[in-house]
Amino acid sequence: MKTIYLDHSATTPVDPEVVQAMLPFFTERYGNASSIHHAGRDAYDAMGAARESVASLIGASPDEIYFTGGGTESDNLAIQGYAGHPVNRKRGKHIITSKIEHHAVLHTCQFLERQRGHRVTYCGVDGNGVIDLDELAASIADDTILISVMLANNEVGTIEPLREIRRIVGDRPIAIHTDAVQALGEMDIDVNELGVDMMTLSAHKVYGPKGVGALYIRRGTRVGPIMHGGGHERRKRPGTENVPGIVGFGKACELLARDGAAVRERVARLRDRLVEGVMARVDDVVLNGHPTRRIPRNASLCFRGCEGEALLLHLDMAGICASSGSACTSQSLEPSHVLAAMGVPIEIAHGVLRLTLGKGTTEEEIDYTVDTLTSVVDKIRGISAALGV
Amino acid sequence: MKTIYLDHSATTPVDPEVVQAMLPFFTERYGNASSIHHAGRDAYDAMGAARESVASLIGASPDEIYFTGGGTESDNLAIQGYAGHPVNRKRGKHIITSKIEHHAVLHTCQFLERQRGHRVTYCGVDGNGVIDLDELAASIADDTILISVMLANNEVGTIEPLREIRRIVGDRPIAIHTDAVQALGEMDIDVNELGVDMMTLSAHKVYGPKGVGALYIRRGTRVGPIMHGGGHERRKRPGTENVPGIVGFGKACELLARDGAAVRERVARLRDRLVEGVMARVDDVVLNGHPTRRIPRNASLCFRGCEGEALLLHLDMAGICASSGSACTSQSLEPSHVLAAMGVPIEIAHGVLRLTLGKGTTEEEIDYTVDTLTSVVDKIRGISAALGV
Amino acid sequence: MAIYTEKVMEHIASPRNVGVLEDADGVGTVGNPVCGDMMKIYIKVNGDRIDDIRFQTFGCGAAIATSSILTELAKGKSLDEAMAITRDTVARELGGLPAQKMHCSNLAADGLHEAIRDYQARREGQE
Amino acid sequence: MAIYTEKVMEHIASPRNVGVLEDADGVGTVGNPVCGDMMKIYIKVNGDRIDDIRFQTFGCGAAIATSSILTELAKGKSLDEAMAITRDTVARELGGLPAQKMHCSNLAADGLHEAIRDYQARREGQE
Ligand SMILES: Cc1ncc(COP(=O)(O)O)c(C=O)c1O
Ligand SMILES: Cc1ncc(COP(=O)(O)O)c(C=O)c1O
Repeated sequence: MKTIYLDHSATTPVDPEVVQAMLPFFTERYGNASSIHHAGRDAYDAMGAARESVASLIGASPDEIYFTGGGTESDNLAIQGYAGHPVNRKRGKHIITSKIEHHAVLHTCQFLERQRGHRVTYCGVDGNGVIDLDELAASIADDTILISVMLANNEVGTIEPLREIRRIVGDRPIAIHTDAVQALGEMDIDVNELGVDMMTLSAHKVYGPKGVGALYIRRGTRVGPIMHGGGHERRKRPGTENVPGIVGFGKACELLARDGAAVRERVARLRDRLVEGVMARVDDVVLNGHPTRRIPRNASLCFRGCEGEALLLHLDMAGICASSGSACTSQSLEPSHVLAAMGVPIEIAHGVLRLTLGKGTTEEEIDYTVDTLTSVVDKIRGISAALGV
Repeated sequence: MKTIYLDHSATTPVDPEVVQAMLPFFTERYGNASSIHHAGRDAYDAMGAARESVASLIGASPDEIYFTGGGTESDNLAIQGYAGHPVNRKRGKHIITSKIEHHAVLHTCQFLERQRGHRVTYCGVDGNGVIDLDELAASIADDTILISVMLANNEVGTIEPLREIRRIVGDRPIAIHTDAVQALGEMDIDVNELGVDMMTLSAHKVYGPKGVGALYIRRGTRVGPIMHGGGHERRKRPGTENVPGIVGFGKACELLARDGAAVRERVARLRDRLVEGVMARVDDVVLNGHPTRRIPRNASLCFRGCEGEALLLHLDMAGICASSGSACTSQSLEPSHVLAAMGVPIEIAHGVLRLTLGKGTTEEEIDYTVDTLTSVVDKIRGISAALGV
Repeated sequence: MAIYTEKVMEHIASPRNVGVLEDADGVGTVGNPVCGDMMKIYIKVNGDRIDDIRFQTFGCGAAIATSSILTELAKGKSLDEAMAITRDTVARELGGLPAQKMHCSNLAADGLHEAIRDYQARREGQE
Repeated sequence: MAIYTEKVMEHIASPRNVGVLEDADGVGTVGNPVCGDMMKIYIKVNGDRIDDIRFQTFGCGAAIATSSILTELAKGKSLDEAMAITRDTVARELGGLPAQKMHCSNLAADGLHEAIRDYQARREGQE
């Protein structure tokens, strides 16, 4: 059976151009970027070029880009590394975030609360998943040192008002971190326009390789390492650099700069076709997240009377890869913390299906998906019919 | 100019068979291993197979293998994760290690001393780089919770007596961690025979990809995560798994199981030819590390009257990649902490050159290297001649 | 990730005995929609035997598969034999279930026991 | 890693004016072997000019390259001009040096100044 991959927010196929860019660094240009000899210098230079292409995509300068092992590590480095820096610890122990962050942010904040004596405010969101700016403004205290709010949500796709957060913070000495893992490639991003001090990126969500990420750290922002070892990445992230991965991330960013806008437009059109198709043919469906301020690839839908996992297993049997919530919570049974924060009733939240499109998605795939989904929902509702949910 | 790569302890070329094994996971089998659909299950299964081949190489069971972003992260996870676990913190705050550990271990221990209230004993070594077991035994205290001693040293190649450390510890509730990054592939390793509770591995030192490592954690050993996020790697290491990298690491271990012993024998013979060749033609050279209990690939030599970096730059001009000390300290000017601990006089220690062979090394390369080194040492000694060092 | 056995997937794809028995002798309802798993088991009893059985389930794959296989296991059994079917029996028949599903979604045996108790209560009411 | 400019590498490969001036008018010795960088500068002075210059260096690439280029810079210069050559001059001439080498291995200008002072001291001794 042909695979129809509609789970691009979980991960993306690596672009063949990216693979081509990476390949020489496995077997020919394999030097350790810390080595002084020509093989090492070659690796170091390739990494520098990648750093430039990542930086230029988000309006940063290359020396503000720190490569890591992925989005999760970048979130941890930003939050643990900033809050744990001796100078910042002395300045204060209050952190503000939102209730709909990725677990990499939420669990890191909870860890700081439990084991490092920090105080964390988790701001609520409205029914569209947009952070409550009044609550955020009101929660700023004298000892607030850090605000971490994601740029786009991974489950419902809502884009958060980072620029307004910067306006609220003004020039208080509070760092703003944003997890832009789901936003990269889905919107134009400029760290200066957004006014953020740190930004988390991950390669595998933008047709780059898994296991590579970056943290943008604005010059002058005090962030200590969370791991210790060699002096790599200007003493912020030790360990032999994943040169092929970093080169691949650089290439992926180059492709986004080249093709990103066109892809976005196409994907948004297909996403709208999908949502409208489903809405037209299936009753009792709602679209989660903001109706317009959302990333192009995301369609998050709740089907009353269906359970999300059952939906996605049936879609899977028809070759369609989808998700209910985020991949990393698929092992848990809790319904989505994001939908809960948005006020979606829990019995509705159980029926969530996330379809996330990509640059390879076709109109035929979308039409097939609408057809399949229509009959799958019918079938599942048939099994649960008389339960009246 | 042809490259003669004699820096395999810094990193290795990825084996073409490993690249072949990885390739499908970039563009075709690209699922997120946490996804429930078939693409996710496929990735998950591939990761499981890799986990088995890593485990079986060191006599562990697959559920004791935790994949990480590299050797440095594994060292941090072992030491921070064990010492920081609430139960272990309550049990004690004393850690024993050696003076010749990799910076990933040393700097992590120093961090725990500085910021987490731990007490660390750094045991000395003898002139061959072998840890002082009497000092280690004498330093065990009531609140000792962890001993971390590397299996093979990255600079001088000496193999450490882990089995004896286990004997000394007996059944006291002290965990033993060993950094086996340089030992893997260079000797037979069995976690049960060695009696260790944690073991650090890194793929890129054994013809696998950069940016992938593993930590063996014996069942029942209390290790908490050092990063927070999703429930990946049985809640010890969050973040979307680097599936191609992990598959590559698995393949690399498979190749070691198949060819390792034969490669070792060949490499040891070539290494001996190199050392004997240099000794026969150059005066005032010493071999650092244990004369026999050393990993096959390592030749660490001190040339009186030469400075290591000058040596390696001249070798580099002749196409030969070597190192002075370890790659990750090449940015620092401190002479090697390893040679210092071994009692090598500092002015001699400045003249260290590390040549580490690999499975692609040929006899011709060795002979060319001996010739080149002979004339390079002559030239450099010519520049410094009258200084009497 | 690794999740369900082939047997489970097969039951999810083609669940047996889905639906309502209009003239059921006993009905068991377990779970609640807030937990995401809800199940209704209908039985028709003839003498001491379960002659027919149907289920309706709102829930994840495990909830559907356990319901489906339970109906297969229970059909034709005596009430005592049916009462001896446990969650473990169901999980074993399916070739195992993921740990996190064992306790939350594996409700079918409870539903059957409820249905049998309902049948017995109705009979006692008649006596 | 990125380390040396091409100019630096070129001087490491072919250092100029290596060796001893047996009849030197001034000799400057700086650094010490424990630091890993040690340097000796020999000058021959004619009138007010540095007529000839040689160096010996034990040290890393930067130490060798800075010594070598310094001898090029100083040759033919008046003593005053030579005294005006600083570590920065040397680093600039080489197209820059890595930060960690600026302070430790960039000793050549110091060595030259020492040699000039030695020459001046000897002359004063003669007067
Ligand atoms: C919003 C967000 N943040 C962080 C992450 C974690 O990134 P990674 O999988 O690279 O660790 C993800 C995806 O998993 C995400 O969607
Ligand atoms: C002994 C030892 N431990 C740890 C490491 C760190 O491993 P990685 O480079 O994979 O972070 C290395 C190599 O750099 C090493 O030689």
